[in-house]
Amino acid sequence: MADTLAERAPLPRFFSRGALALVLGIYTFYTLGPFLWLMTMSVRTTAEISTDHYAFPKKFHWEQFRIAWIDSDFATYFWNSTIVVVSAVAVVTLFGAAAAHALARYRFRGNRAVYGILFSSIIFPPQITLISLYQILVDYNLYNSLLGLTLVYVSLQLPLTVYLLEGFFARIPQDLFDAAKIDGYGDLEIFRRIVLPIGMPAIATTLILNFIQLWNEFLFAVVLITDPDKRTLPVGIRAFMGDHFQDIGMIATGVMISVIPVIIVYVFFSEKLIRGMTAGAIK
Amino acid sequence: MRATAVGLAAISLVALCAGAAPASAQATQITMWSNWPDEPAKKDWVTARVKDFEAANNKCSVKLSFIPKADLYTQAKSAVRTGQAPDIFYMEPDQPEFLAGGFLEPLDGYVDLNQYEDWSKPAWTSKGKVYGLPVEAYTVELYYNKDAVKKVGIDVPASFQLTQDQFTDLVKKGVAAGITPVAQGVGDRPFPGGLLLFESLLRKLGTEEYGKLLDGKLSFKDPRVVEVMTWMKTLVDAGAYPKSFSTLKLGESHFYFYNTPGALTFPDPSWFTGRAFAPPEGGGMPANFSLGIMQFPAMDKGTCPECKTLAVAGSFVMYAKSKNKDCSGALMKSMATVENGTKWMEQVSLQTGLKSDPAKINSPRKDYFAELNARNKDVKYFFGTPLLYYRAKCAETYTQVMNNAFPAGLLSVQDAAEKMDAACFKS
Amino acid sequence: MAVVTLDQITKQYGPTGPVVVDHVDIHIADGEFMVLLGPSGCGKSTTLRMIAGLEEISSGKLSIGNRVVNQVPAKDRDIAMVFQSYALYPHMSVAENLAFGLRRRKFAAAEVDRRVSEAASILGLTPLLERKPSALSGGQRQRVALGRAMVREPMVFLFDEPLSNLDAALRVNTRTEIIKQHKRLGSTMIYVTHDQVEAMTMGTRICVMNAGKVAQIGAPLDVYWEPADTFVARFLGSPPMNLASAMVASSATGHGARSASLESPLTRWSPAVLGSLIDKKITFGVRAEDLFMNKAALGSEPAGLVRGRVIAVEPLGAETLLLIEVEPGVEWTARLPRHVPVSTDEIVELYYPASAAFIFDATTGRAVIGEARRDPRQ
Amino acid sequence: MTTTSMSSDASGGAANASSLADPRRASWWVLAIFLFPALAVYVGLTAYPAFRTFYDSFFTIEGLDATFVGLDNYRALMSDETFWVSVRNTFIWSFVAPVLDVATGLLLALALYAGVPFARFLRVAWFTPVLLSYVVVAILWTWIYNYDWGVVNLVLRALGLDALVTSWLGNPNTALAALIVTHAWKWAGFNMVVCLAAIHSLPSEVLEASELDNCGWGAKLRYVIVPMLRPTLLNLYILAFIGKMKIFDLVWIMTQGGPLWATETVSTYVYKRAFNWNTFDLGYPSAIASVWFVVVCGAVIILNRLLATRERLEY
Repeated sequence: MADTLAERAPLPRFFSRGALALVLGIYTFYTLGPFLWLMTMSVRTTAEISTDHYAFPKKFHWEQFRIAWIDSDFATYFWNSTIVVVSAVAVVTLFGAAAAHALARYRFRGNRAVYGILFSSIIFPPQITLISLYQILVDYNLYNSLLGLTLVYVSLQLPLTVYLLEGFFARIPQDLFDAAKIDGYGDLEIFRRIVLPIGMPAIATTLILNFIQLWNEFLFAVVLITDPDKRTLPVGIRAFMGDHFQDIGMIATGVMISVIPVIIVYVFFSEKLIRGMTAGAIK
Repeated sequence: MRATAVGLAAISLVALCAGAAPASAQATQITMWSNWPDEPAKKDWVTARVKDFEAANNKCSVKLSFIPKADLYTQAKSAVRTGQAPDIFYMEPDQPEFLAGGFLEPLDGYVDLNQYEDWSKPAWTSKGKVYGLPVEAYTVELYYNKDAVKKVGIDVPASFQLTQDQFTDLVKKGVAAGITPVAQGVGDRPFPGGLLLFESLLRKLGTEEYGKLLDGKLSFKDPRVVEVMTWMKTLVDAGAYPKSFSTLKLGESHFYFYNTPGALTFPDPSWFTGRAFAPPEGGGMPANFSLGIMQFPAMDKGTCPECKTLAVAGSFVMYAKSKNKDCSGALMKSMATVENGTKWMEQVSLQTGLKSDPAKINSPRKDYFAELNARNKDVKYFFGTPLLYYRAKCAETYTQVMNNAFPAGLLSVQDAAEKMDAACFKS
Repeated sequence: MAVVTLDQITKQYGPTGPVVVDHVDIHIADGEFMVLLGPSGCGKSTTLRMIAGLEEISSGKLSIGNRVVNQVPAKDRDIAMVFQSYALYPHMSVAENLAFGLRRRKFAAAEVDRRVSEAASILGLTPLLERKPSALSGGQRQRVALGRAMVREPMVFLFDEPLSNLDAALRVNTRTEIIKQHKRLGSTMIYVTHDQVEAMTMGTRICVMNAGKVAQIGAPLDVYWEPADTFVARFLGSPPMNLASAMVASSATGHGARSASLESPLTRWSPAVLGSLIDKKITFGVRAEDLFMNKAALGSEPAGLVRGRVIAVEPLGAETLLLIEVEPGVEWTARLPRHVPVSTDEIVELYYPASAAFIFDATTGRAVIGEARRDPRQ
Repeated sequence: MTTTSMSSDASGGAANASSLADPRRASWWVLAIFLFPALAVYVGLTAYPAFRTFYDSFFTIEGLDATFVGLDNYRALMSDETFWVSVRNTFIWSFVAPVLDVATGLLLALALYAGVPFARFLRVAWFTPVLLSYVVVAILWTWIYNYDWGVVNLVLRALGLDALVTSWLGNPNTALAALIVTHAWKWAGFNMVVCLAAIHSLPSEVLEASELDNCGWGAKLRYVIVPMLRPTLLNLYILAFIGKMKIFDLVWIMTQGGPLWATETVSTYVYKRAFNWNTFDLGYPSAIASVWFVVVCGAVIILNRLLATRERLEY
């Protein structure tokens, strides 16, 4: 192990090896510690936690997960989150990729203006468009509906998606498009058969980033959804946290339930995420 | 040109999607939002009222949702502007903007106002009309741990009211014994940090002058006010509050008081019971806890030692643009009865703005009720809390300064008074 | 198989923008291998892209196989193109890359397979069919690109600098491969390059382009021996043709060119042609391989002379390059036999056969036409 | 003879002309197919609400009544002390926090690239905080900063540093720093992944060459790695910068801008004025948002001037 360190390291001698291991160990504890702590709390009752916040669970109260899942409608929240986030991510990726392709590939008057406009909306503080958005959704009868929330999510993530994908698509050599054109493919087919497959690393990256961000989105979800049956997970957790009660154990359980899917997505796709970024999605 | 076309097309697309969404709201269904999703006693009371109403009235059905207060306010604020707010929703009098904005329907024509306690009407009265159904009411009380107070060597007199010096003594003895004298936290609430100071100001100034203070007609640099604040500052500096004061949440401060690490006193509105009487395994008060209620300390040369704050909290209001005012009114009317007031007292162990019949109250918390009633005998009520009077910048300053920075020991008396005057003092 | 005709083809970006291809006329015969040669930015690639249908034609008429194709989309022009970057689809295997263009054209699966395997075996790609382009070497990618064009069996092949990303050895091999395929297929091929060696070795004819215009079209050696102007003269040949300005003078022995450092009889031009040039300034040129140290080497031929200061002697083994400064700022290069007994800063005189001299109009740079230049080595 | 339109306008030219023209051009309907969905979403759900916000900023809105007040809101803003405090805090966030985020991310990426053992595990471990929502992060870190049993104070007490024990979120001197640390905790992993990706795409010869030059890691970082990663680092910095200029969730859940406005940011102030101010006035918060939009745009444009390179991708 020490050998690999010395051999592969183009950048050794940061510190002595021991010091490096210590620093990295501490940092790992720093990032992972709170999370592990949360995990222990999720299987302990609030009373147990209160006596000692840091003890290892003596008895694993797995039933807390069952209680949270069933009694507190986590199943519903979870399902709602899944529907909204998955469809929003799918739509924003498709719309964003199409726009990014057009902006990266075609010359037309106003190209940079359109790009600038789309990108600049990344800057706008969301708190203040909230009311207007609300009114618009009400006007179109999309208020308090998962469809409305999905559309809003699409609009939220669109700028970042276009930004990342445009940067990647612009690096695909023009010759590929010329070749496909000579091979007889039309603009839409080129998009589907050339741009999307080649852009996969970058698209995977945006998929993952969008998923993580939307899965955790709170502000719009709380304002645009009032029906308890339509709550998404973050709002569900907030409701769960309650107004007066600080049931730490159950909160930790609920939090774990909401975090697990994201962790799974990451563990499965982290290679893709890195590869996408290496291929130039973000540079 | 093209941009316009795109815009129009965008809107039509969105409209197209909208067409697919199912139209909601049946003719006879009304919607109602309530707070208290996690306070079973109150939730049960509301649910039972709605069930009773539906059983007695087959023309109206009610879609009832329980939503945490902060979220409910955020949603209601957006919803009222667009005509989409629920027909009936939860509101407290410290959100005067709904009334001022004209979003609330006067209830005079719908409910029997004789079923209200006389003191609860003004909280919702504006220009001669009553706008709210005051379900929940409370007094501000000073809860204490009888055993712990005795242990540090303080004898609570028969009047259950300490003098200013005695209270100072209690603080000092508590600190010396390593027990926090006053359990209080402002981590998630804009008001608890001001309770002790403002209750003291009330007893010092009396209802009239105190009212002026809250109306911004009396300066915080008034010598009487400065005197109380200076006393308060000595308590703060002596270590009256927990070190974690600024971040301690309301729920946590409960736990702090009657569980770990424990404290001598706990100033809290009487809806204290909502959490304290929950089962101990859910964070409630241990069964053997020696809970007592005393009066806030009497101020030296205080005008009104017997004064006390009484306020209306959780209420229900009707949306001015409700499309089903008949059903909504009928529901409100069915809720506003003496019988329901009594049930509230019985189930929630808390005051109500509705009239109630004390004789019929059959509460499992009889002892507690007896003590609460005893402390509210022969008192002179002042109606309303600071946040009921303060708005906008002034409310924000109260939250930051009087609720937090001053009791946390971050500001001198002079600075605190100046900041309050700058934001609240008129002329 | 097709004839390709460019009739006054012009490319201009925007109504007032730069003209990158300026009224180009090229007629490419059926089965011909036409090389478009020129420095970068001369418009050769743009011309090719217009033929391919990848670039709008601003004006002029383009026909392929006697059909005017200005309005015909690229896919319907029956052409195939090999790109400088190969343009292989990175997400597809070699086989899929080869088949991609055919699939679109709705060929039967069996036919697609047949063509793909045939092309693969011709080009030695059979063992690589399942690989992705990223797993191939540069030369292999080149062959896939070529194969992709071949399976289409188009009327016209277009090549856009296909060898410039290969190393020298591979370039020679692939060059041969392309020539071989041209012979085998007999298709019309249009090949863009800036490399004169490729142009000389591959082309049936060469079209030298300069600044958006055709400078000269002709068989490779014709262009070499009879450059139409100073640009072609310098662009073809390595080292480029030596040029210097001189005056035409008449003397007792006939007409000659003369300047401070050179003196040459002009034997290839009729007196009538030269008469009008007397006492006028011309550009005088001699190729490097025509310069000699020793006058005796020229035998009985009338010889010209040039004088200059030695700047550098570069022995290359088989030969030696001698750089001299004939006038301030004007350098000539001589390609000499191995041993050159001179040293730097020495003043030397070099000789050349008078028949090897070129003269060009001093202002337009156009060659003054004379009797055909006889290849001295024949 | 002009056979085809010379127009550079995308919509010019007949439909069939488009397919034979420059492949970098497309007919209007192709562009429309690609751009319309995104633009529709943008116009309907971003531009229109944003425009409405700007429009609202010239009004005072009480309930349903809007009164035109011209530039009054903007004038009031200039003398609004809380606003300026929030601007100061936000600028501290925006300029300090991204440096912290990006520097940490870079160092972590270097450690992984240098081939520390368990790199795969560490990469996932260090990225975990990115996956947590602000609600969760806020809950966790409020517990961590807890005065009585929070781990920070427990450690300090264990080390005998009782003098340093404080209510981290309750003390105006430490609250902002505490939030920035929390935020860096959440985002360092993200920056690490991006930096790692960028380092992997650097030509390894350069790193090896610098190894031969025998320069220390500090020098190498300074003269080789950072300059070569400059575009990536700048891009990350700008993304982080924009994020911080809008910072809201974490602050709102953890401190609501307190104590004494020590952690108030422009976004929390906007939200507070819009939803927590006991008024229905949207005009004033809209004015803040509009001003801030301009400020952020300006800052981003200035920062963006710093990166212009965009090399092509090689296969």
